[in-house]
Amino acid sequence: MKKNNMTIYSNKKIANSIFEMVLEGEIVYDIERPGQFVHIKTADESPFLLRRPLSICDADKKAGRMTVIYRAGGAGTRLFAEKKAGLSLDVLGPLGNGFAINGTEVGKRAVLVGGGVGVPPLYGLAKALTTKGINVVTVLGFNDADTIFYEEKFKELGDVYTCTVDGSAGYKGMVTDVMKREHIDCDWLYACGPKPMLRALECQYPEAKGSLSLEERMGCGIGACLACVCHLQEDPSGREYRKVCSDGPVFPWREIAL
Amino acid sequence: MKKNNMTIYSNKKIANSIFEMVLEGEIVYDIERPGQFVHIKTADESPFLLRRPLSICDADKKAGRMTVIYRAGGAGTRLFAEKKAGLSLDVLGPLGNGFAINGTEVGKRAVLVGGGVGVPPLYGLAKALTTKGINVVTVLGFNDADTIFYEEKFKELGDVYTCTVDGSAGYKGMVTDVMKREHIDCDWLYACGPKPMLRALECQYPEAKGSLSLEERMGCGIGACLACVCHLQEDPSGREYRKVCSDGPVFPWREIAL
Amino acid sequence: MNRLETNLPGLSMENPIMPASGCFGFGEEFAKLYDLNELGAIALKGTTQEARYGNETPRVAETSSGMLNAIGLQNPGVETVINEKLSWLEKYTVPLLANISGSTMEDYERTAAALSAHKRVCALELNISCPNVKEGGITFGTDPELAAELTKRVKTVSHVPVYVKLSPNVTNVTTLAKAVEKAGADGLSMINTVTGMKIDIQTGRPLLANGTGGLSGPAVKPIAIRMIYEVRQATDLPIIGMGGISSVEDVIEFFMAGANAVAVGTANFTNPFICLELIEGLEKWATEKSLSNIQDLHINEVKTS
Amino acid sequence: MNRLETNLPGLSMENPIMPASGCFGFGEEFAKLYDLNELGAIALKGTTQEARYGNETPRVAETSSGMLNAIGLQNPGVETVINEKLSWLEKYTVPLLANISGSTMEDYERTAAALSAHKRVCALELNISCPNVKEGGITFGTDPELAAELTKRVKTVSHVPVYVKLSPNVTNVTTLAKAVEKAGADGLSMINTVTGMKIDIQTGRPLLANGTGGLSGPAVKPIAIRMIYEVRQATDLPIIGMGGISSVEDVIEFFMAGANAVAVGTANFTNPFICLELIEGLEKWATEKSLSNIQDLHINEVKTS
Ligand SMILES: Cc1cc2nc3c(=O)[nH]c(=O)nc-3n(C[C@H](O)[C@H](O)[C@H](O)COP(=O)(O)OP(=O)(O)OC[C@H]3O[C@@H](n4cnc5c(N)ncnc54)[C@H](O)[C@@H]3O)c2cc1C
Ligand SMILES: Cc1cc2nc3c(=O)[nH]c(=O)nc-3n(C[C@H](O)[C@H](O)[C@H](O)COP(=O)(O)OP(=O)(O)OC[C@H]3O[C@@H](n4cnc5c(N)ncnc54)[C@H](O)[C@@H]3O)c2cc1C
Ligand SMILES: Cc1cc2nc3c(=O)[nH]c(=O)nc-3n(C[C@H](O)[C@H](O)[C@H](O)COP(=O)(O)O)c2cc1C
Ligand SMILES: Cc1cc2nc3c(=O)[nH]c(=O)nc-3n(C[C@H](O)[C@H](O)[C@H](O)COP(=O)(O)O)c2cc1C
Ligand code: FES
Ligand code: FES
Repeated sequence: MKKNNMTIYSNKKIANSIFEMVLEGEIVYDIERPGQFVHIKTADESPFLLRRPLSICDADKKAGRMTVIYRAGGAGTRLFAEKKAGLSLDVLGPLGNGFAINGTEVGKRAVLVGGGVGVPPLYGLAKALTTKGINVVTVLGFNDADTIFYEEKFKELGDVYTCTVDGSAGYKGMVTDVMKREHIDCDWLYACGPKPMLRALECQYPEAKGSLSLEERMGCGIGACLACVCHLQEDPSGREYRKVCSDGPVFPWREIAL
Repeated sequence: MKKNNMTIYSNKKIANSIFEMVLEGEIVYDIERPGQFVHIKTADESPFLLRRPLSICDADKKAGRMTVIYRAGGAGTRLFAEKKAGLSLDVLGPLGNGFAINGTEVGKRAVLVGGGVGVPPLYGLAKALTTKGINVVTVLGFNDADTIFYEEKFKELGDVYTCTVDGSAGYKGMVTDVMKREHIDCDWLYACGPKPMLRALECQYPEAKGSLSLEERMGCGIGACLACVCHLQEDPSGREYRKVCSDGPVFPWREIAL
Repeated sequence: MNRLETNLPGLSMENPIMPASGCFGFGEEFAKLYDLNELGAIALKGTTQEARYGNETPRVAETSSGMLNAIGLQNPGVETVINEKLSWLEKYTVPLLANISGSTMEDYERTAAALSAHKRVCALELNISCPNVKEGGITFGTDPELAAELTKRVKTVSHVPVYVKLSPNVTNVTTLAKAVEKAGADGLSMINTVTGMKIDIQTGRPLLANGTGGLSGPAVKPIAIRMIYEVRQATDLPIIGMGGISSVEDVIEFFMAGANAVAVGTANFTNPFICLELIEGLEKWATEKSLSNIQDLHINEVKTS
Repeated sequence: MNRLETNLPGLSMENPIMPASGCFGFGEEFAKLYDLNELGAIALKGTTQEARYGNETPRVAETSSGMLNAIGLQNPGVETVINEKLSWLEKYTVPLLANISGSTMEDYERTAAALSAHKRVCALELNISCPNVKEGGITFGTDPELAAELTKRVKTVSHVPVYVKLSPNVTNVTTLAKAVEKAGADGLSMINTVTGMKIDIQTGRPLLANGTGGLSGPAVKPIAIRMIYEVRQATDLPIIGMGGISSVEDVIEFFMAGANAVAVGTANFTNPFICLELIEGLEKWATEKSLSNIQDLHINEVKTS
């Protein structure tokens, strides 16, 4: 883990409020797995003290570049959206453990389910899985047609089912609806998105192998402040717990109380 | 008085920590006199709430441009120094009353005395006076050779005496020392600089006509908050007072308790 | 339909947004910038019985997302306020909230009686919390019994409703709020500034001539929201909320915390047009949300956390 | 010559800079980033008798130049702290300040006795001010008599010097400081967080699961400076100052206000290397100023304003 001034190689809008930013710098060489994240400072002299956690979407170690995709929703990410190529950002990372894919077997199928800005880390995962020879099917859920991104990119790696809440593109409804309707069952299931989506998936596929990636508001991002803890299903008392930033953000299914 | 997004036409370093910035915008057309000032917001999303007051150094109504000269000393002015041409700044102005020169008579001599970043408003004043046919002599005081600016520009308008505190350029010493040594006496005296300088001048030239420009920490800059008040020499009780931002920043000699 | 119309004791307002006391003088300077009648109300500069010069300068200092001020209640005294400031304000119809301060209870009573008798004054705001006055002032704001007695006495002489402006520099703001409610206050204003200090590291001395000053601006907003929320659980008195407001989102947050109107202070210095912009923005937001009146934001109010 | 060397009761420090309690865990995470022995000391995460999970999430919220936290004193309990955290810390020589909390006086006593007996613990920091614990905690910090009694009882059982960490959420911090001084405190830590709240305007409910939280960061610095300055006029007890420190200038300001050492909390989240950078920057500044020791900053201290 490093703290690095990374140079913005590109930063462009790819959907409504959604931006793709490519960053160059040493942190790229430390990335171990898809699903890890970086913690980015918003600006130099800024009233926003906390860094913003963003998943690493893709990494190209040869070029020394990595991609993050973010929704410019709040004050800090809106500052990111204004930054031009050539400027630099103060980045802490890579953080967290990422998706473990060593259990998966060649020839088997992995289903990747992403909701909104939960989609980005699945792209790196999809690449890692296909490289290993695993069949990848992706289910992408968005609010509406305007916020869809990376659909084509995932299509290069396998079948893609896209749905929107308002039906303005793809299937209408939730990812779990589509998966039921299309009888998508999964040996391995990987997911990232809002908690209700993860909860519905865990309920619908109670036997799934694989893992999910969680979001939580963070302070330090490195495991020291206990801002980001979550309960274990096995221990509702809270005596045992996990930290999303350092134990996660990726956890096995049925470990975390969602 | 307007609140305007002014475009930065140029912004360059002209001495150690000293920058000259040329701004374009409607505010220029409202400028009435040299010695008025503008109140500039440091940045959009910034922990610095207060605007920075800077004197108008020069105004070119034909081109729609005005010049300010500032020392990038604190957090806010350092942000100004980083701004590139083409960007815009949120400017409130013109504010304050400026130098009145209607009393001066053609053929008479006016001595302008500036200390450090008190020099800028005197440049516009020198131009106005020479345009009117008044003889201008300028006495400029700086800390050292590295912080001297606009010496040449003033020379185009009349005689210039430059001094530095450490003697690294021009006369060594204070402006009042030089003036004594060179027997500069003045029908009209105009000054802007640190309070001790103004006090010394007032003491040395107890009969001078003309005016001085004051600095004070400001809140609103428009006369509403009473942050910037000063006492009158005639009324030490404070029942009467003046506001530097709206009654000043320029006052007649011997009006304000320095 | 006027979605922003807000009626509080003494204050029939077109909208719930007013400049905060001390940040707007008596309106003369801002009248050159816009029509004062656009405002919901105006909280006037704190007024005392006698004229006061206040503290020496520097009187303001900048801090992270905030500022310190130690003006020290400079004002021309109640007589001049009535003869010059209020008569000048007669050409406007915007409701006026007269902010009063004093060193003794008698001071407050006399100033309150005089100001509240003026036809343009719709309500009084008792500043019992100004931290920049050495005698009197601060004690009233931190001692529930003194605050209650002062409120009672001012209520007796006042011709208009009385809002008490609470200090955040207390262990328990709810105790104060309940004490002045019981004493007959018609409403609360909160919060005043938080006592703070900045030291000039070049000199090793406090930057403000007065030593300490009052902290205001976005830095204190979480404190204001917490205190308003706490007090809202304990009383139904109308609350004029303030402390760091600079955006429409802030205004909404104050309403959700329990405020019935808001005052904007420091933000007027950053942007002299802020009050107008907030009124416009709030109107737009209420329209988008199909809120028939801004006070409906209180319907969902959570009465216990 | 070590210009930064600082000796306070129990704490023989190479420099006066330490991470603040709760912002650095027990050092394990930061040990991956730098050598903990570079620090002046470490204030450990608040520890209670029994393990605690703390509050539900969200536990942090961002505010202008500040943040709110409501961790709720999550910690593994004193036994585990001793067996796992402190034994892990045995490989370091940096002085440790063990921060303790509790719901009852007995809790504090037992935790204090156990922790202070550990050879790595050089001093205790009594957190009587954590605003995020429902029972006990907050009362101790706002009532001078309770604070004094607690201090006395902990002093009786403790094997090491005791620093009392004061709450800013009080009307008069000096009264508290004097009360614990009289009760035998060896030093003071100040300030803890200021109680605040943020409301999520999408839901109309507090953003933190706990409702309120503690405000920290540069936003509160003027409050910290003011309180340290006030307390410094009233006592000669050593003060560990904290609240919004994020630059060398801030450290100097705290010293000038009256602090003898400083703790850095929130800034570790913005920049995990901040403590090291401050130590380096302070050393450089002291050298430039030819200050033979950083404590000399107190020589010019103004004892009354
Ligand atoms: C491990 C992890 C990976 C993430 N990956 C991505 C990603 O790849 N793309 C993406 O668009 N978003 C991602 N998020 C969510 C992203 O961190 C937030 O949307 C972002 O921090 C919001 O910042 P803001 O300035 O827009 O909002 P503000 O409202 O200004 O944020 C205020 C504070 O709240 C925090 N916050 C607000 N919303 C969230 C949230 N949903 N999760 C965590 N913290 C939040 C911010 O970090 C900040 O501290 C991820 C979150 C986590 C925890
Ligand atoms: C009427 C007037 C005209 C001025 N004209 C010029 C000019 O032409 N060129 C120039 O370089 N400077 C000028 N100054 C001084 C200039 O305003 C300050 O140097 C500047 O505000 C400092 O800001 P900062 O961000 O560097 O410092 P910071 O320390 O970050 O400032 C913090 C706060 O203190 C205020 N402040 C600090 N120093 C001063 C000061 N000396 N006077 C007033 N406020 C101060 C700032 O405005 C801000 O509110 C003028 C001041 C006044 C009142
Ligand atoms: C420069 C200044 C002067 C003030 N004068 C007064 C005053 O005279 N009477 C009063 O009750 N409050 C006074 N206040 C407090 C404000 O009315 C308000 O309560 C406080 O600033 C918080 O709001 P804000 O953060 O929006 O500024 C003053 C505040 C400032 C900044
Ligand atoms: C996330 C977090 C957790 C904290 N936990 C504790 C704690 O356990 N015990 C304690 O005494 N103070 C705790 N504090 C308070 C800090 O030690 C410090 O007093 C306060 O944050 C002010 O300093 P800062 O502005 O540098 O953060 C905590 C602060 C934060 C931000
Ligand atoms: S964010 Fe600090 S422990 Fe996870
Ligand atoms: S700065 Fe507000 S009155 Fe002058």
